[in-house]
Amino acid sequence: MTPLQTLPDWAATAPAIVLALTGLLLLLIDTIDPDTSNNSLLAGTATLGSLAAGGIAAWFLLAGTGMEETGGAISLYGDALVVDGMSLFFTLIFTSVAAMVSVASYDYLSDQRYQGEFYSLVMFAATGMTLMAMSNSLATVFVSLELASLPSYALVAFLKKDRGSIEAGLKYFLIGAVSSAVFAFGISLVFAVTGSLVLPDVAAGLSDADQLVGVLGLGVLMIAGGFAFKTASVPFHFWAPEAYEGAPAPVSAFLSSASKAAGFAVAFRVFTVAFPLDIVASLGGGGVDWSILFAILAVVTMTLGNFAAATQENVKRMLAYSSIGHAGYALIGLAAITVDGGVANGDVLGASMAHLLVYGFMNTGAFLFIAMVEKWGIGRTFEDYNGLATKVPIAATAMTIFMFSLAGLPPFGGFVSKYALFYSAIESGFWWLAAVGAVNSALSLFYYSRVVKAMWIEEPSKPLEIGSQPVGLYVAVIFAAVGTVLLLPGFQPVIETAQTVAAALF
Amino acid sequence: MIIEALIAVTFLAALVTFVLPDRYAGKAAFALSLVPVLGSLLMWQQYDASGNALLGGNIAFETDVVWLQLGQYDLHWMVGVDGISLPLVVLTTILTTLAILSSWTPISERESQFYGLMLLMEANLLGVFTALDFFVWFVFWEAVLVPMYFLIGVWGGPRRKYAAIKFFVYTNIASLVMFIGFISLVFGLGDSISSLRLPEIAQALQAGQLSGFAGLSASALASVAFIAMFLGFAVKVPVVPFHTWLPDAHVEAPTPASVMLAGVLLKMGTYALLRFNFTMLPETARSFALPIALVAVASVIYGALLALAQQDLKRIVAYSSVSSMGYVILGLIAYTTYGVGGATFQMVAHGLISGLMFMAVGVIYNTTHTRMVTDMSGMADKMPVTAGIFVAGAFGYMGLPLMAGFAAEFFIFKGAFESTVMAAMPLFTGAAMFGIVIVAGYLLFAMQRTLFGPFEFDGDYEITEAPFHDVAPLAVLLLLTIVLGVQPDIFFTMIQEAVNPILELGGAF
Amino acid sequence: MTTTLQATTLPDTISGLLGLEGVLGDVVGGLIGAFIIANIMLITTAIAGPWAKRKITAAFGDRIAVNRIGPFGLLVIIPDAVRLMSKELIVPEGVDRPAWDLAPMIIPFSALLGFAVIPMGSGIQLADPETGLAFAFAAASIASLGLVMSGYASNNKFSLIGALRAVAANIAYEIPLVITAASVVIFAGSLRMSEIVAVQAEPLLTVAGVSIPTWFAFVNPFAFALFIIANLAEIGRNPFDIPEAPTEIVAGYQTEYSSIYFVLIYLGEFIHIFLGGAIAATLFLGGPAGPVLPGFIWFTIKIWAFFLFTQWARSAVPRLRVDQFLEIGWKGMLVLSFANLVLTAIIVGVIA
Amino acid sequence: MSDWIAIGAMGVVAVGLPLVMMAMSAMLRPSVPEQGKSATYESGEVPTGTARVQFNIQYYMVALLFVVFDIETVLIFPWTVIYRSALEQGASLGTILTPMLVFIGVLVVGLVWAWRNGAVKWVKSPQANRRKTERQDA
Amino acid sequence: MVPGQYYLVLSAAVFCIGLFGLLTRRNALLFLMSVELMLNAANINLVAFSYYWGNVTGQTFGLFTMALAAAEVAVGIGIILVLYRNFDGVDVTEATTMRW
Repeated sequence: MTPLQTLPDWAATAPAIVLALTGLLLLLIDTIDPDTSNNSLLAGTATLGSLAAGGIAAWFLLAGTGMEETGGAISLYGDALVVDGMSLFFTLIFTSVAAMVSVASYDYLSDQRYQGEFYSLVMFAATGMTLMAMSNSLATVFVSLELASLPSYALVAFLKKDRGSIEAGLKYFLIGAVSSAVFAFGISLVFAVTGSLVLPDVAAGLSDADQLVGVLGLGVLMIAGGFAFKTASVPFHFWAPEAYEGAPAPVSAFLSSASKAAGFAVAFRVFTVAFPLDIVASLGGGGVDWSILFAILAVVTMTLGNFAAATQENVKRMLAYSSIGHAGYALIGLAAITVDGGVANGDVLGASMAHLLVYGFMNTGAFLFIAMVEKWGIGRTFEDYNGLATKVPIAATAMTIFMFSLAGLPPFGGFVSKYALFYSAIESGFWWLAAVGAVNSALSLFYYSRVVKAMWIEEPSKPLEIGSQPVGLYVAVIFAAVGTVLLLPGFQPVIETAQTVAAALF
Repeated sequence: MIIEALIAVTFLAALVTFVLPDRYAGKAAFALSLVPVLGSLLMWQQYDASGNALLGGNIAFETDVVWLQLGQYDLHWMVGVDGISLPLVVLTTILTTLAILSSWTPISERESQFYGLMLLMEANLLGVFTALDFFVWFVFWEAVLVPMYFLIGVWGGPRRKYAAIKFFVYTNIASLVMFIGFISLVFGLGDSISSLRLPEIAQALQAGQLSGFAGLSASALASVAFIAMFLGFAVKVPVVPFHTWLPDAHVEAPTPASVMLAGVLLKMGTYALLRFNFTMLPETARSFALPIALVAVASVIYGALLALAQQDLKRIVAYSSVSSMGYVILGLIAYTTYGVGGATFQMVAHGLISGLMFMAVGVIYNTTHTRMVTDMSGMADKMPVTAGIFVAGAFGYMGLPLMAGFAAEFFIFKGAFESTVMAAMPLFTGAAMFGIVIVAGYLLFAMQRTLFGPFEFDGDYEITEAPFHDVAPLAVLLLLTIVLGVQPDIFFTMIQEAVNPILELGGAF
Repeated sequence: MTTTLQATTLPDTISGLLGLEGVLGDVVGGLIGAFIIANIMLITTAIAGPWAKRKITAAFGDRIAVNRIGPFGLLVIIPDAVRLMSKELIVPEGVDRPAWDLAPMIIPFSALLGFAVIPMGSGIQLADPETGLAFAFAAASIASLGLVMSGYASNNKFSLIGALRAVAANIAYEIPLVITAASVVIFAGSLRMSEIVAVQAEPLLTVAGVSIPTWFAFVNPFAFALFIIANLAEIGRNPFDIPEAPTEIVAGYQTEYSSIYFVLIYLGEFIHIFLGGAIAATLFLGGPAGPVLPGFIWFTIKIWAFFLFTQWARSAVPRLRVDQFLEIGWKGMLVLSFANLVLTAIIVGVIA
Repeated sequence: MSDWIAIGAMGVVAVGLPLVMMAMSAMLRPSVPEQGKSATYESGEVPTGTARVQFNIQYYMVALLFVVFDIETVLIFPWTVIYRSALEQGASLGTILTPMLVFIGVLVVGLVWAWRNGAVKWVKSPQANRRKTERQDA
Repeated sequence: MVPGQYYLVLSAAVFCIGLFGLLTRRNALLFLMSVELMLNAANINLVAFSYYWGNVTGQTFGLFTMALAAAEVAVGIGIILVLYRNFDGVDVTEATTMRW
């Protein structure tokens, strides 16, 4: 690991820096000539920037930056940020999603104004997510969470002539604002009890929190609420269908994949580092056993998401609900942590992370396909998708791959990641969680296959007019599809990395 | 590495075909599918294994690398063939090629997609028959469903949506049940295994490593797992009473898909029964001999009776498949060399013959656009070659000596009579033999009504002899049937070699 | 480090005189001190508003203004006060009542509150919190709220436009103002008003035996200029008096006010001018420091100098157009103030 | 603590004085209600419609810009306060100055972007433009 | 007992007022104000306990919270503006083109 050790410590945040600089660069490009927008230049810059950031993250990950073999996590700025395997792993998710979204937006935005702003907002949101994954203090958690959220609000409401987009943006913003207020209040309560915001110090301060265990519990609950919002889990999930349905589809893709993953990244770190289960559960007054909370949330979230998805007629909305369901699966990672879990804790957390990576590909791809459909102006319901495969077989194949992978059918990445997740849950002794998850997966096949059925089997109810063949969207969708497929044979390095880096948290 | 190469080449061929323009797709797919045929023949030629792959035998073309290390059980990429799987691999490649050839006429829309899916299915089928790790096997097992779902759903008949969904839902639920059964077995084995490789699991089970799980004793667990897996596979086979998806799927499916469905997909079920239930849990299998034999005989008789009642040629052939699969089950439960070996041989034989029958029905349908027995008669006048092959195939089905069907059924009956799993076996065998009579009944009935007699046809289509590329696959299949009938040892020797270790388990002799 | 230099605050002195201690002493001392300071400002304003303004404007126009009552007409203040207070209060139709009534209170409130932290010399400083400077700016900014309330509540289109302009002006120049002040804080290293003043007491250089103190106006004249300009805009005087702009929009936000309400708004604006002068004096002119005379006198001289400056500007400089006004704020002042801040930081860093 | 008590006292006085003046005025002033008086003054014209009209979007833009920039000053102030003493205590110029330069640099990029995109450009209404051209034509 | 409890009660009260406001008001701007109240409740806690624990962590974070609250308002106002243009009002319950 020679080259890395010669770099200064702050260089470990290079992915975030690159993303932020890309965002600024986009603003500058837009500044030079605000009246015209060179779409390919903007999209290209954004894509290259996120790819560069992703490349750096991958390089660091391979080189073992911040992992045990090179001397452990790199802590920066008074422990406010920490670069370790987990943060790099999540950075990889964010950047790959951001790259796909950037490429896809090239076509989606071709007749929109304010393109430079769009891309730079995406980049800034990605920066915020990257920082979220690195946050080691409740302060940076909150700040980076807002940095990720604020551009997202604007992105959702980006189509300012479209009532759906505005409504989505409004609802997303309102609930986001409330939840961030709740989150901040939770942080303040935790600070009141422990006197620190840095996660390990919070854990250290918990020991004498017996007196105020009620306040602490409330604080933890509120912090969990903040994460529930970011990850679109029950009880702060109800913005998700609106926001995802109304938002421009690339933004939906971005939010439902990257933003969700970011929420999980920070939730994983906060709950495992700041509120270690063995300490908080043994506090007086019954303690604060958050794993039970998350177990309940996980079950409710996945069940609710799946059942609601099954009743939808609008494909985008169905995907929105399904994304709630997937939040439930990923929550297993926190729910299945036990006091004396040892290795199993890291395994299940890692499996959850790996699932999020796979999810990043398949879900982004699915939403980008919808972006393509929106671009064609075909319609939004299942009926409108009828017979699409006759016109655009390749895109339809990609969508089929996404749908089956999301449902967890075998030949795709989603299957193996769900398997890893449920298996790890069983290994931790939470077989009932795995069982609920498996049943939900089976149920989800129903509504996912409706899309497939509509595209391939149904006759078009009206003549389909496919205008253009958007190159950027095609590239992004096919990239996502290939990624989804290749993650089946290539799952070993992913899960291995994820579980290694997750184990470092305990 | 030849197996990986085979699967990869087939996948690639599927991809290439998928993006080709419709005009070239059929011919390209046919040409491309010859590569796996040659590959599988090469494997057959270089085959050097002995014994059963699961029971410590020497595995041919074996690859075993760690794929996924996850918790206690590693997942391996383990493939290889033994005497049971190689014939099925060869069957798959040959039948796919012929099915592709036979689709040139009936498939006229979205051709590149159709042929792409056919090749994709072939690749997955090869995976199913060669995988020796449960996980890999399961991946391929499920993956087969997807192309089949589309083949039925897109290119099928009027009720294709219903049929496709029914097929998909039935088989998927079955897979889930089977999966649960198998996984509970794995958990029952606890620490005695470190991976999901089938040989390892089978050998651990033979070594009596099974312990209780989830409040069940070891034997109870074995029974539960056996039942779950049996139910799961039984849907795929299918046996009565889980057969209801089959006629729907067959009737609605386009001819080539029917060929693949009857010829290969059904064999997945029996193959899995042999590999999992009867190899891994022989004791349990024996203890369930009575119900299994009952089910087998019920399938034989009931399937045949249903076939007798049909007016639709395709439905007749479809129900006859249920009947034929009953023989396979009977042979498996017999637990004798000839029984199990004959069952395996029947898988191949039935694959060829049912493929032949479906193709023949398809050729007739291509010309007449109807499959109803009542709609036509005297077709032999107009289509002598097709009719001839049809008749020959039907006789093969009925068990005419010197044809593969005869050999297979002969082996099964011989094995079943010899069986010692229970006293009443000869009785069941006798009952099953009665099925042959019914088969002869409905096939002769159907042929007599459609092929012979004065020519009559209600449609406004001109009836002429089918084109060469339609008849050629029929001829090839007929030829293969005869070859296997005359010289069953081509496969039967290696099958026996692979089967015998199973029979030695638990002191069958 | 400078606690020794810090004079005791006015309430402490008063409570000391009264012999009160603890919270009671703080409260009583604070109230009395506040009353004294408020009255000082009222008197100052009373002189400035009805009298000085007229005289100065007249002088610029070569006219004679009030000269009938008292010396130089100085006693005109009293009849003016009575006249204004006893006028009928006309409430126009459709006003938004609570807001309309509250606005005249908020404007003087904001300005008076700002004086709570200003060191006026001779121990006249009501409070000296650590965050004094920030507080002064914060208190001064409350006035915008009053302006927008008055403008919006009046149900008059001119008022509304005036209020919007007032807010736009305030916010456009608030940032340059604060950023420029920040560059002073870099020198002073504290937000405490007394410390800022104390730092300026140190000698900068000695010319012919006269020691020139480190008033930041000398140290950083660029910042001083920026600050004064921004300050002019903040308090809405020429050339930045677009919120009132009598020739365009009658009298802006105060169009509909009469009687005592008008007095209060007018009063508030004048106190605001003096507050601006006081902040400028504290930050850049050494606060109450000066040779020979006592601090309070120097302080009074400085804020009056600023007042005179505004009156000069009123007569001498034409009013900007609203678009020019905002462009100067956002494109000129803001950039310059950031440049000033960065340069100051670099220079201080390099020197230190 | 006493500082804030004093400031509170100032607040009380600053509210009290206007109230006292209002009370005095209320005792002195007459009230002669008359319809003409209560009309709002619009340079002698009869007022039409409400005054709560939609106004130039530019005011919002400027306000939004302000919210962002003003808050940045909150973050700049702590830095200015400690800047000098930190330098005196031996912190290197790079660690104490660079972050703020980056911060201000980001702000400036934002400002320049807003500038170029017309956030601070006073948009003339179409009516005003028309009048201007008419005047030129005449 | 912990003197900080008074602050906790105060901040909880402010928080609840904010919560009440946002549950009962349908005007988007009032909603924003309510959220501001909730954030300020957090600030009360942070500053009070920063004093109690004798470190400046809480105060510093309070500054950040304020900055973020302002940024949130900036974005929120922008969204409310376009809401007004598209739905002719700032009633948050008006916008219902999508069903819940």
